Amino acid sequence: MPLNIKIALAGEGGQGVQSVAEILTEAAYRAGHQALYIPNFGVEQRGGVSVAFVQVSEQPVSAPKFTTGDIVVALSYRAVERVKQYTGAATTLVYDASLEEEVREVYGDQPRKLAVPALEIAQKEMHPRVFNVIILGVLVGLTGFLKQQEVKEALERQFGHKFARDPSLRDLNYRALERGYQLGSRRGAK
Amino acid sequence: MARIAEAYVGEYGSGKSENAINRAVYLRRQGRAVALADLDTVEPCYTLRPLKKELAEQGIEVLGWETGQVTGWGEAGTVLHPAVRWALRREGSVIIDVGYGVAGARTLHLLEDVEEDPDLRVLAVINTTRPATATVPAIIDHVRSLGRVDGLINNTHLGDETTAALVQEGAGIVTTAARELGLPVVATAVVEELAPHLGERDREGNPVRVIHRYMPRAFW
Amino acid sequence: MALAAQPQMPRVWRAETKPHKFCPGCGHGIILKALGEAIDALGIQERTIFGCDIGCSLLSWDFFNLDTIQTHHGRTTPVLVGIKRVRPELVVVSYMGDGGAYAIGAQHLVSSAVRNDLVTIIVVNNTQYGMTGGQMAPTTLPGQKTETTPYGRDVKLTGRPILGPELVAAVAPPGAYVARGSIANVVQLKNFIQKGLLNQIEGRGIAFIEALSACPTNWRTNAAETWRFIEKEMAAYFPTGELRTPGEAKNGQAGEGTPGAPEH
Amino acid sequence: MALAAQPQMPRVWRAETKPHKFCPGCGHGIILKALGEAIDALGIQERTIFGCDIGCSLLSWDFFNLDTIQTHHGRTTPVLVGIKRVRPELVVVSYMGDGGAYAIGAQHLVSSAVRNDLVTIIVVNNTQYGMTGGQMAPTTLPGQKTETTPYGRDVKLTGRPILGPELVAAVAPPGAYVARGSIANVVQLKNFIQKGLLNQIEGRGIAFIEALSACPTNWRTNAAETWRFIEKEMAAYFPTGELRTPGEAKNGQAGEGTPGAPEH
Amino acid sequence: MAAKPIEGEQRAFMTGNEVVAWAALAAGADIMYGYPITPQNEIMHYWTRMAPRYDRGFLQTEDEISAGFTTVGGVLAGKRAFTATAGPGNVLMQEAMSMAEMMRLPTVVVVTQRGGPSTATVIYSQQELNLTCFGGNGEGLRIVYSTSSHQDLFNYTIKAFNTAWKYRFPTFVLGDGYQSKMREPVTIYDPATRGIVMEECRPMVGLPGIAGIDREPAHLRNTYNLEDELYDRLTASIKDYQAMIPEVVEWEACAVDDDEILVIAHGVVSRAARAAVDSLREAGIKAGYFRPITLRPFPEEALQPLAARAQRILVVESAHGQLERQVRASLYGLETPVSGYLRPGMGITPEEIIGAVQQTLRS
Amino acid sequence: MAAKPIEGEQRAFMTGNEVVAWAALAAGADIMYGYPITPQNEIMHYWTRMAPRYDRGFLQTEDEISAGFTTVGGVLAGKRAFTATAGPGNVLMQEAMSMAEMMRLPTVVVVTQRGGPSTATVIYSQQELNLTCFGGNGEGLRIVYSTSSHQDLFNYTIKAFNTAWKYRFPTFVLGDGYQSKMREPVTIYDPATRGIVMEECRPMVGLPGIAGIDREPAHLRNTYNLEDELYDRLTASIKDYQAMIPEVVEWEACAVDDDEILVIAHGVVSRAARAAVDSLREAGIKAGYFRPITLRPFPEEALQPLAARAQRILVVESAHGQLERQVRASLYGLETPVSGYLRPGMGITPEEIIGAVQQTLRS
Amino acid sequence: MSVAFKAITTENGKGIFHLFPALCKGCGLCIEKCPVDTIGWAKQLGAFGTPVVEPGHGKPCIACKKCQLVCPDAAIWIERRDGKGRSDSGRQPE
Amino acid sequence: MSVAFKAITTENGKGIFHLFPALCKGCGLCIEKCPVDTIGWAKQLGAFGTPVVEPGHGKPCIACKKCQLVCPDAAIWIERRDGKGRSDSGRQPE
Ligand SMILES: Cc1ncc(C[n+]2csc(CCOP(=O)(O)OP(=O)(O)O)c2C)c(N)n1
Ligand SMILES: Cc1ncc(C[n+]2csc(CCOP(=O)(O)OP(=O)(O)O)c2C)c(N)n1
Ligand code: SF4
Ligand code: SF4
Ligand code: SF4
Ligand code: SF4
Ligand code: SF4
Ligand code: SF4
Ligand SMILES: [Mg+2]
Ligand SMILES: [Mg+2]
Repeated sequence: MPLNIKIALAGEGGQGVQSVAEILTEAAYRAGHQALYIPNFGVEQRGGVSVAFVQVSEQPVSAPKFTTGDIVVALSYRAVERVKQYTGAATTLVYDASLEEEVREVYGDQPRKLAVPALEIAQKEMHPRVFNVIILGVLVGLTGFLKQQEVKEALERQFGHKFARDPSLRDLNYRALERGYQLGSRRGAK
Repeated sequence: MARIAEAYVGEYGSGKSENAINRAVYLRRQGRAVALADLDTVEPCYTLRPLKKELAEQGIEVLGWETGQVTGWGEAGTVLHPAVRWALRREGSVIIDVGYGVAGARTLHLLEDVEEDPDLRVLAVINTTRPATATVPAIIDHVRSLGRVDGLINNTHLGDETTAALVQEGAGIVTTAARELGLPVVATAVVEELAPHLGERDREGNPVRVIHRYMPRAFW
Repeated sequence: MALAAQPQMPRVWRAETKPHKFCPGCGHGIILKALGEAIDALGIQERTIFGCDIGCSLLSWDFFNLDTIQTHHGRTTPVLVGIKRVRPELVVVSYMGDGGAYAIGAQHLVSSAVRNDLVTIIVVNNTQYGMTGGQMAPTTLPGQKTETTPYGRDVKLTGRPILGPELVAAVAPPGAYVARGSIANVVQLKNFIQKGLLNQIEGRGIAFIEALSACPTNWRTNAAETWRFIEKEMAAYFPTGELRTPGEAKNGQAGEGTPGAPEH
Repeated sequence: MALAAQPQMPRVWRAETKPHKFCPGCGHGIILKALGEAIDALGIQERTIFGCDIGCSLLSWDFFNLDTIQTHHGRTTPVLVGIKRVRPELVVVSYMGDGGAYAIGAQHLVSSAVRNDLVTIIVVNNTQYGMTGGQMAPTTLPGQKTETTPYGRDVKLTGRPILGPELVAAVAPPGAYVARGSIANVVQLKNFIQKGLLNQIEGRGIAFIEALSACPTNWRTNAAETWRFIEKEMAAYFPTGELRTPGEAKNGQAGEGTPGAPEH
Repeated sequence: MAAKPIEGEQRAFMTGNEVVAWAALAAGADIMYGYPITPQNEIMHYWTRMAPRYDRGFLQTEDEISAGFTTVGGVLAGKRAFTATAGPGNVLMQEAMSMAEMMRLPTVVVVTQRGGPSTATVIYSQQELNLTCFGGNGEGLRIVYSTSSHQDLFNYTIKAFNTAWKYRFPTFVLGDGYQSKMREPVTIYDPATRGIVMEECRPMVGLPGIAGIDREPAHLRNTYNLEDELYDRLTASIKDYQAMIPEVVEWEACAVDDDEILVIAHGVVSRAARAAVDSLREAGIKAGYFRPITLRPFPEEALQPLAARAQRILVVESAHGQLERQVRASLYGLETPVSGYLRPGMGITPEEIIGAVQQTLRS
Repeated sequence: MAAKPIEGEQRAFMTGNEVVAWAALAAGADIMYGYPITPQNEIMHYWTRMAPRYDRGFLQTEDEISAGFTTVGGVLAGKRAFTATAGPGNVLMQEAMSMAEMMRLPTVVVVTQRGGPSTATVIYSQQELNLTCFGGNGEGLRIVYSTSSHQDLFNYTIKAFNTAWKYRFPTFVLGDGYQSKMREPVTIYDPATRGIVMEECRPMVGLPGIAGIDREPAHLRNTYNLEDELYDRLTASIKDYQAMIPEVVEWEACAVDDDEILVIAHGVVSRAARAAVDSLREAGIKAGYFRPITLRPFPEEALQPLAARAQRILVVESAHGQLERQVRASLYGLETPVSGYLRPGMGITPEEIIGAVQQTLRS
Repeated sequence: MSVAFKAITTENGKGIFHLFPALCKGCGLCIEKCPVDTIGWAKQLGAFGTPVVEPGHGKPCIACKKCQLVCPDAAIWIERRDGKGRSDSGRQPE
Repeated sequence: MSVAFKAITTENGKGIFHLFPALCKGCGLCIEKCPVDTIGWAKQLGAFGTPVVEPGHGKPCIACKKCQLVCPDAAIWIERRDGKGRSDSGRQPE
């Protein structure tokens, strides 16, 4: 089947949802795919849930937004509720493991789910800042259309100037990406 | 022939212009030299201007701009033609169409010599079908608000729907008001079609002036 | 006809369009004479753009031998600011009535003053809306009758006459030139306008000149009353003189530091 | 839960919509707390109408237990003036940002000041356009970087920070109340707002209060930098205090005669 | 309140602008907000003279933006408020009217069309049809009455207040400079004597009781966060608009039983069209006449069968095809050839229309 | 002048707003005037970052009225000036654009549509079609390009300057919030490398020589005294506009040889329409696709034969019938049934269009 | 210059009073401003059918040029009889 | 009142520090304004996933209420341990 994947990501303003979407799409574009990314932006962004729509395909992408995603990512309590409208029977729901309870409440027994302990890993093993890079890794692993190297290059383009100032950051980000990749590809391999 | 100098004042839409034009034409037909001055400073381009050519052809000197002459009548243009200011200094008779406005007859103040001119008469045109001048007290209030007024003209009409009875009824109201104001009713104005029904004088004994309608043409 | 006497019109006046179309005794003619003489004195005819508003100022659309643009009611300053930003070598003159300046165009006046735009603005204060037949303006005097204040301007309901130059002086930065002149003092008025043009030419900042003017037509005044209204009634509310001249420091205005947002 | 501790929100705050939608550390919350306390203190909840603009002020559209109308960018004052003219018993509060007040709505501000409209206007000065992501405002400090002044505000091209209260004070008639407060002095700010409401209630005239506020989101500041920016950088340009209190005479303003046009 | 401005009925002779001022008084309008502009000025001049006598309000604003938004404030406060404007003023009025359209506010605006675009002329045109029907960034959820005579101006100014307050869409009375300045007889009346009950004006803010204690606060907004929220809001309004159409739509037709050519015109031009059709009939030419009175909603259901029956349609207007575009869109599906006699900013006489009809029949 | 912003061609991945800023730079735009509004903000943000490097100007004005009139000033002075706006800002922009329409000024405005009416949403819609095509008190003598992709945004922003300066009608690039905010690949280029010659910008004021001595002064006005003067002025402009149409009008069509149902959409929705038509064809349903690129002038001559051949027409738009009304008016005389899939302010996906087509064929 | 205006020239006191009847609108502003009240209405009519002005109605002209200064229509030019009048700015006779 | 907020209550120095985690957005404005620097970040997360604040990081609280005053979210209520804290305006506990 030709590649045609739709991903919706949602989280609180500071969780880096839009960065993940941007890095993912740009990497896909550079890898030769058709790619389109659009953030949702409302008036009440202040305090609102931030949503990103990513589409990667072999064909030119037709509409900027979609009604049902192949993968839907919820990274906060409110995001769980917010992304329900993009979740269909065939959708894989990815969420932080800390949200297990809310997910059960809102989605009941949604067949396709992937809980990722990203928050815990970030806080305990790495740094709260790389929470979203772990999620990025999960998506790369889960979808399988990008090579890790391609994503690393995308990270370089995005954060290179910061890595240059503090090389330990590069290592931290690469580790986060790797951890996420493993969490995602384990499931993606199913 | 004695020089005639008359200024027509009154409410917006009372028929000042129509009476002024007819008076000018009447005097012109008597062989007088007549100047008709457009003193409407508030909304001038809808009054005499479109008729200027036609009146000029009758030999009436219309003092006032033609709409096409001043850019800015794009924006209403209250621009006063200098000749209007000096209308009273002209040779021959002068008829002045005083526009409406808060100043009422005070607009006359724009005319040089207005205080000194011995011949000038300021005539208030009253149409009793207009709500603000429909009753005797209303007319009295209105005329007093105008400032200087030397006489009234009963111009009661309803356009195409005017009847002789309506004009006569108006004559009664205007004449009563005039009596209280201590002013003469100079005339009752009536359109030519109805003139035969009134004759020389209205039922109050006021002289009748026959009006030919010029104004509607101002629009088409 | 070598030495026959000719009118002493400013050289920049366009004789072909004279006599102009303003009413007899209208102050616009006097102000435009002062402006013309100032342009002559500075020798800037070749690079001056004249902009006029909607209001009686529009009657000056063919007044000068200057490239002229007649704009919308209250919008002359933005049009000229637009020109000035791309052609800084030009001298732009924004000419308008008190309605255009202080009512519908007040946001442009305030903003050009704040930006210190290099324009010379001349506002003709005739205490009402001349062109539309004499309605209330922000400058109408208390108790003055106009078509929309038929019983006299009621200060309680509609406020008191706006002080335009004072307004501009309150927000314009150093470098601004702000003055109020009057057709009752033409020499001073011309001087103010000339200084205002110079302020622009020398790149110091905005120049704003209000000119007390006459509208005998809507005031219904004869010559003697016209002068009295300007010199007595109007002068009581609108003091003439220079409010801001470049170089002078401004109260409550901090120094020229550039703190900016904190850097990280 | 009889005596459990509850937040000391002003009574007029609508608890159901709290936490409100403003960013962490946003000054709007502090100003609306001061406003709420002033309304509580005056006991006018039943007759107060709150109007908010487009800009971050719109996030207060469901903030109070007050009838509230969220209007267009810069248009809150006209809407409330429209209400006040037909329902003078109501107390109307016009709440907006510096962009709404001093840029797109400047003509309304100037005109309401001139008319001495009975409204209480509160302008939140956060030195930029918060809601649209941090562009330059008329209040942006010299050298301050914003999205539309990426290299810092260049005073030469875009002017210096506007002094709003000074502008209003220059044109408002006697009876006006004009002040500038700051979230760095909440007690004073509340006091100014309360006096501003009282000025309207007592029918003396317009009340205009500018409040220096914080926008940590667009300033990209942490708490310490936020306070420093308000208390140091902003305070250097925007002096706090009362500029006009009713009763005080105004310079250059003639007496209350009603000369009007000459009578004959 | 002070005495009634009009007792019973009265036949009167006046200009169109005065008619509007009297109609607003008779309708019980509480306040006029406005900014001077020709050719509507005398509406304001008359209103300012009469309002104090009848305890009505007036506010001259700083521009038409403010005139629009203060009018919005007046109706929010539960008062019958209106404004009047023209040309460039009508352009500026659209910002407030788009807010009224979104929030369903019963504003009333009298438009006296002048030449366009830009300043153009202060005299006359029918060029503000697009602007008045569809101005702003919305979907034209408005009611627009196009008047052709002083009697219309009086009747529809009163009706505009009722339609606005009943259905809660911004309502416009579309006149023109000729009607404003013309003088003709009109019957002015107290609506009550004709059995017209003025719609009650309920306030939207400043309601009785303490908000949040005695009642929910009125929290009114025009801003939405998500596409769906807006869509739901608009869908509800569009549904209301559609439901209102049969009750509000108005038109006039004559000589349409056997007509070979149907002349369509609105506003003051419809008078000339009517006269032309009468003359043509006398001359044995089978002409018919149709005049939409509501331009929004447009009387398409009424027009369709008449248009289908005719062999030709001639749209006559003092604009470059603004009515014609509306006619074509409304009649889509028919094959009757449509042509236009289009004279932007020019008055149109019966003789011209007769000529245009003859020309059309010849072609 | 400083170095060229783009040398040759370059493939890039960016947001639509950045594309517009790059296109304006590449077109040699001299200055942007504007007032912030979502969703066009980043056009300004990018422009302000890049302009100083290439010696271009920027002025943030006090409101959109001023943005429009300063843009008018810029073009009068002979400079390639533009502005960008949306929603309520577009409403306010109309006053200056009506002056440009009257005086034939080559202003360029980029519109990034958001929800309407009023503030509505800052996100997306196609509800500013009426406003952009016919806003103001004039006759819609404007050129409006509706873009559907980043490549379009780049191409038509450049083209807008050329069309404006060549034909001297105000020109608009009509995008939307989705296009503004989404990222997709685009080829940006120096127009010269594609053989595109930028139209010369001649000043209308500030001409060389002393006015009245070396040459006649430029005395420019938009005010006329008489109906006839205005009529003559407009007639000349309308004639120029008509003459320009064949040179300017643009559209796109596919699968229209044997289509039973013709899907018409513009802007970003046309992408979904195109995808839907492809899928429908694969499923054996004979669907065709038509996209007007110029909404003013509307490609009616191109559309008519295609529409006549089809059995059904479905107009798809994120507005309540603004395109549909234009389609109906343009196709008047045909009998092909037209229906609309109208979703004001909502994005539209290919799946929805497929559903709507099937629904239409079923009905 | 392609336009020329005819003057009515009157010598009075210290001044040579040139009045251009094609320009004078008879507004009277100059009459009110003359310090010696020498200006009054002339018999001659100007371009708009209004009387024009002339010196000689009061004390002799002192050539102060006030009248020239306030005339909105540039209808007056005062030359000093001592010949200093040519120093004005503006158009010179040709 | 239909809405109630949970408090985290800490006694410190002269004050009883009530913090409402559903309201605190972790902006830190209060921390900077405390004259005795007693306020600091708590481990607990608030409604928005940010840390909330608590007293006890510096000198003892002097119950000056500065923190309550500047909190944009009304997330702090300071009671004086001497019982004078109930005199605040605003909502009383119910
Ligand atoms: C948008 C708009 N609103 C209103 C008008 C009508 N109008 C034309 S001139 C004018 C007022 C002129 O007054 P002012 O600016 O004081 O100039 P003056 O005529 O007194 O010199 C008005 C209201 C207009 N042309 N455009
Ligand atoms: C007519 C119009 N122009 C522009 C905008 C876009 N806009 C929304 S809010 C805003 C600026 C807000 O700044 P400010 O008024 O200072 O309030 P803040 O958000 O800073 O509190 C702008 C430009 C709009 N909504 N309407
Ligand atoms: S109306 Fe007044 S301002 Fe206008 S030209 Fe006449 S005198 Fe001058
Ligand atoms: S953007 Fe700034 S002003 Fe707006 S809510 Fe956030 S902090 Fe407050
Ligand atoms: S120059 Fe002076 S003295 Fe002579 S006429 Fe003129 S004003 Fe009078
Ligand atoms: S001031 Fe000029 S126009 Fe007026 S009367 Fe004197 S000379 Fe004539
Ligand atoms: S009350 Fe005062 S001392 Fe106590 S925590 Fe708050 S700010 Fe610090
Ligand atoms: S000021 Fe309020 S919201 Fe901010 S950290 Fe302190 S308690 Fe929390
Ligand atoms: Mg004026
Ligand atoms: Mg701000």
